[in-house]
Amino acid sequence: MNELLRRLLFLPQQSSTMAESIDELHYFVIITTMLGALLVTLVGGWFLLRYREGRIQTHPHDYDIGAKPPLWMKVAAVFALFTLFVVWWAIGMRQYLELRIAPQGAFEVEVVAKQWMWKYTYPEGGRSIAALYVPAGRPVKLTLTSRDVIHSFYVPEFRIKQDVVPGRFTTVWFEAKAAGVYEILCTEYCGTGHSVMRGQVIALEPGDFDRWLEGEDLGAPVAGPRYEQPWVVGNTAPAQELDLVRTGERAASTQGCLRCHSVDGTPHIGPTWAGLYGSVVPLEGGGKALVDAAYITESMMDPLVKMHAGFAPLMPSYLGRIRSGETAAIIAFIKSLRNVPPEPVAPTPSNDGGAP
Amino acid sequence: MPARRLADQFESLEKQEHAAKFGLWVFLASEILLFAALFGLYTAYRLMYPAEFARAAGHNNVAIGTINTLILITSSATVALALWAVRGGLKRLASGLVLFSIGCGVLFLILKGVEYNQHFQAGIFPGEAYRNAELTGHGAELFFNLYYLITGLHAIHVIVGLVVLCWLAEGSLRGRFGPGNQARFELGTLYWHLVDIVWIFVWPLLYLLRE
Amino acid sequence: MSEERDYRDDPGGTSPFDQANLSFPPDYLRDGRGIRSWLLTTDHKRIGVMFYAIIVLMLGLGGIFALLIRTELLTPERTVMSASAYNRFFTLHGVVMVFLFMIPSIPNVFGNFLLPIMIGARDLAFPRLNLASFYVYCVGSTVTLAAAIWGGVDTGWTFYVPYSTSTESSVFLVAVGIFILGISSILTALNFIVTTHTLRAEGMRWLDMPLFVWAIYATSIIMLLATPVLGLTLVLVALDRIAHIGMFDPRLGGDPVLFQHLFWFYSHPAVYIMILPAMGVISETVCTFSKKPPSSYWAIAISSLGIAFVGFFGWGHHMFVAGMSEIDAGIFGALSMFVAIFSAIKVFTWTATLYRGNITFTTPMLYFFWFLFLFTFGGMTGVAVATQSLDVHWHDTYFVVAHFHFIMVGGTITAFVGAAHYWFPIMFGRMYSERMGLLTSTSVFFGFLFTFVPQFLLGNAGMPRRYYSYPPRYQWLNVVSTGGAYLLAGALLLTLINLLVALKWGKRATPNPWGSRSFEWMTAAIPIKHNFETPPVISRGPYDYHLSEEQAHARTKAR
Amino acid sequence: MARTEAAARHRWTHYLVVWLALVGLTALSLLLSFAHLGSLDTALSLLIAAAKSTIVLLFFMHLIEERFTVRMVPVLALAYVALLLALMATDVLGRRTFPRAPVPLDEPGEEGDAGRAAARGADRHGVSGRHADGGREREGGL
Repeated sequence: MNELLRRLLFLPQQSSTMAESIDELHYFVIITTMLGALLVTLVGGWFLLRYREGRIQTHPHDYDIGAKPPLWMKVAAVFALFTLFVVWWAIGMRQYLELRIAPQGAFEVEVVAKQWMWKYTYPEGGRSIAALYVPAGRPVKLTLTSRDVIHSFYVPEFRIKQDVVPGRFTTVWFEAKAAGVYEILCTEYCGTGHSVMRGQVIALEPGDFDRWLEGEDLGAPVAGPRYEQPWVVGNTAPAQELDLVRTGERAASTQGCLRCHSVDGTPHIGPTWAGLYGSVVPLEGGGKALVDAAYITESMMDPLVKMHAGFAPLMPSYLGRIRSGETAAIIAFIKSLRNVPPEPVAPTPSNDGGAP
Repeated sequence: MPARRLADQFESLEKQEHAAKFGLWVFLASEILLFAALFGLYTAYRLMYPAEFARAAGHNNVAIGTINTLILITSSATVALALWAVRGGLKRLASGLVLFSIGCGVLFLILKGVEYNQHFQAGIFPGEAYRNAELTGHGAELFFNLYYLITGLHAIHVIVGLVVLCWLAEGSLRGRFGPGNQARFELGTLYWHLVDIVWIFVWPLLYLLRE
Repeated sequence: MSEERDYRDDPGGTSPFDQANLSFPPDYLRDGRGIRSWLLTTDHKRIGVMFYAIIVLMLGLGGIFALLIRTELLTPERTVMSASAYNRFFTLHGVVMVFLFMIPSIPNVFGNFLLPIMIGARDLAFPRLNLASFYVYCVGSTVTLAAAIWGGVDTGWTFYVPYSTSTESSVFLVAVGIFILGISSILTALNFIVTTHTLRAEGMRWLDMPLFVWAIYATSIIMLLATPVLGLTLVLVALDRIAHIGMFDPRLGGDPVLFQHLFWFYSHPAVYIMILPAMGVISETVCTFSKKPPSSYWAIAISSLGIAFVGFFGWGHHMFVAGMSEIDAGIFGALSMFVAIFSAIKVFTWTATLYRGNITFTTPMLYFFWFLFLFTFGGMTGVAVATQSLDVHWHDTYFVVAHFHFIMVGGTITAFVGAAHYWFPIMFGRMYSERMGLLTSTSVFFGFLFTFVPQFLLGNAGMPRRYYSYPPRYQWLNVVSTGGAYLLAGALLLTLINLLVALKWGKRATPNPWGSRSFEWMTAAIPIKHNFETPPVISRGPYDYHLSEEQAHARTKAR
Repeated sequence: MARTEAAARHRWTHYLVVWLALVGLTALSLLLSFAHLGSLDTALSLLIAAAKSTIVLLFFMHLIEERFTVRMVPVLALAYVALLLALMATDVLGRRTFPRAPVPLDEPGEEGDAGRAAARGADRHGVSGRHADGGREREGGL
């Protein structure tokens, strides 16, 4: 029943411990709403037919100017509705408090949002961008703040959402029921890149998660639902051994590179990687540079030194933030794209699309 | 221009005058809500930064604030008396009282200017330009932002009120208002009283609630 | 002088036009010719018609922006425009539809035209203020739209700080424009309130007023008390942009959430500014075409006022996930429910009014029927989104978008178009084509359903609003929605054409074509300049269908 | 007309008395503010302000002689002001999950650890129990 209704209403998977009870209230509320609206419409429609002018001419006694429903009916209707609303409110408020107040002993992660990316800091000082690694089956509490404007942290499959306000620390918590990859969306309008300010919650089995925290490159597949996300290439388990290019692909997605760099030549916030390797690019402030491993490494660690002309200086430095080996893997990945034909990337000086 | 003329849509002058007065009251209600937004911000920020607000309020000149309060109360009283004089047919007294009230209003603005100047001297500017070294902290900055906004908006109302009072003075000097013909005069005085009422609340909030 | 009759002239009329036929003064459309007699008029009917023209223009403009947005959303990535262009268009859509169309729509057009006639007055209490309101509106809309050309605005119509204070677009101009529009709203509201209080015809008690008047009166209260708060808040945003006053700037210790409090203190009641007049239209329609008094006049009248008062209590339900305190969330959640109770009372009363009526099925009635469904469903989903835990999932997704479009489009536009048909005869003295009316009405309804039902599902599936690109799994619902939007736009365009055709070639209308008992129909087919030749004396209620038409006229003594 | 005539019958001393009352209340409020009564300060000074404005409304603006509908107008407006202030204050006072007053932002671009440390601090104090003070100055209250 739950599953049927969930699918009928297009609700996402119920992947957090709270999701199912919230959905139950959802079904209750929506079904009542639809029945109520339908009832009113059907009764109204029936009256429209029954008491239409043509029929009244043949049945003049049906027309009664003074006809009113009895008072008890009105009172009962209002009272019933009031009770219904109070019930909704009571359940909703209880669940809301549960959503807002994290249980003791939750695993804590700090989240910083900025235009247009999510950054996470873990208790031991580990960091990641875009991909939030959490242990499955354990409450996770996020403390969120923003560096610029208001964002909102939303994971549809967990039924949680919390605005991320600059100058404040808001919190949100969830407990993923199982390991998997769940989408993060920004739901508070925050500018040009609002709709690409996405990320993933990557819930790992507790053992895997501990290993990940210790800095071990799992390389292991992460099982979970697959969304067609063109910008995330490898978020589900590949069957074969991961090679360097695959690792780079995965690293590029978890580090958030693909948030700004496309791999198929589409113009975006940063230069596309398609056909980038080995090409000669114009630099901001004049000059040219050959894109090779050295240039890419430099751009990752100190992106503002040799800026590709025509792109905004938005890229953060990855110095100290990227795992050893990931740099090389990402370079290998970029290298593998050298033969993908880039569409003419005319770095538009206007402030549209990717390059504001 | 005759002051008492019946517009087409009204059936009697009395009704027309009642409509005008009621309309002005309704307008004043709208004005009160305009200030409400600023008072709302004041309340919220004061609850966030109680200590800094109290310290910053201490920097305001209580003497000037109090004198200004007395000035406005007095001008309110004289305007009310002017209406009384108009009703009683004492035209010269009425115009004298209105002129006195105008003087009060101008004095109020001058003192306000003096106070602004004192703040500027101390480096207290609105917004990012704030550069006072003693009263640091966001609470103090917000307090003075609100101070400038509230007193600024109030000063705009004082100026509009003064224009209205000038019109009343001119009218009563020319004998346009008289017993039974005081409806428009009364409208002008009502606006001036609003200015007074707002200040009655501004005064404790910005001057008295200090460290 | 012959063109612009001084309104203080003797109403019996000695103007050149009257001399031709002294017993029949010319109707308001013919009383004074030339563009100047329109632009300088103080006649509430002419001002209403001028508002009509400009507001329909705004609806068209907002509609074009809506179509652009929907077209862009056909594909998950770029379709026709860039992200920044998209952001500007959805902002313009919101700003134009809310501030330039929705808020002034029914009050300033139909309220202006009908309120004085309905209460038996010769004009509004302050006719010149009314004209001023029109011009202030024109200035405000010009300034607002100038911003669109001047770099556009990309904040969304909600202007949330700190984005609105940091983005590089002409937020300043729009804020100023909306402030000016607010002045127009306040002037109109003031006029309506005073008119209702002081200009009711002799013998008309409060409970003798048509329900539309109650609705407009209640709307005016909200406009009057809520608008200044928004005006000042936007001034603060504008000041921040030019003088860095930073009232809400977290860098200076400000709190952006307070902006949201002030913003929604206006913008939540503003929802009732938009829907209350629509409810008034519906109340009139349903009584006229059922030839019955409302099953409870008192319930509808009081619930209008109730909505106006309680409507102020619910603003916080826009902020459940904004970082507001849980206590406030509880309070606001509970208070929001009361508005729904009042709305529900209205819905029950309308439905019960149909019971044992004598129903003529015309275009306005069909619009009433659509309204009944759309408003009930939209309103109930409103209660749903005010339920705290559900709102956490729905907040800022397409569910919310669908919900408020059910109220705004399904409610207000439906009623606006319904009113345009219902009062067409009295406004222009012609009849529209009933067949075309029914056809367009049905298309409007289905266009609407196809546009917005998929958006409910999109919201459930988690698609956030204001998304330029979206995950491809949302695509097919977006395509359906876009198709519906085109259907809806086409249907509305056809409606407009139908009415324009009727304006020129329609059958001449009789004074009371619907057989209504409401007071606005007691005048000539097209009312004369001051509505009535002699002030009416009312000795009956507005829905006394037990009286024959002659008796009804006799007890109104209008003419 | 009866009402305005009634008003005209007031003697000028009537206004003098009202003025004296206002001045008296002003002086009282000023003196009380020097007494520093702590939390009572706010309540008392606002109460006095309310009394003063009521006096102005009733006697200078002659609300006392007006009809019921006119009297309701300022009452209604003030009720909504109270609503706005009350619910905004409830929000600020009731915020439980983060510091009541905003923390300063770091300069953009600079990944300062200060903010992060503050985040942790706020988190610890603000959320897990001792939230009421959040480590920021909020003793006293209004």
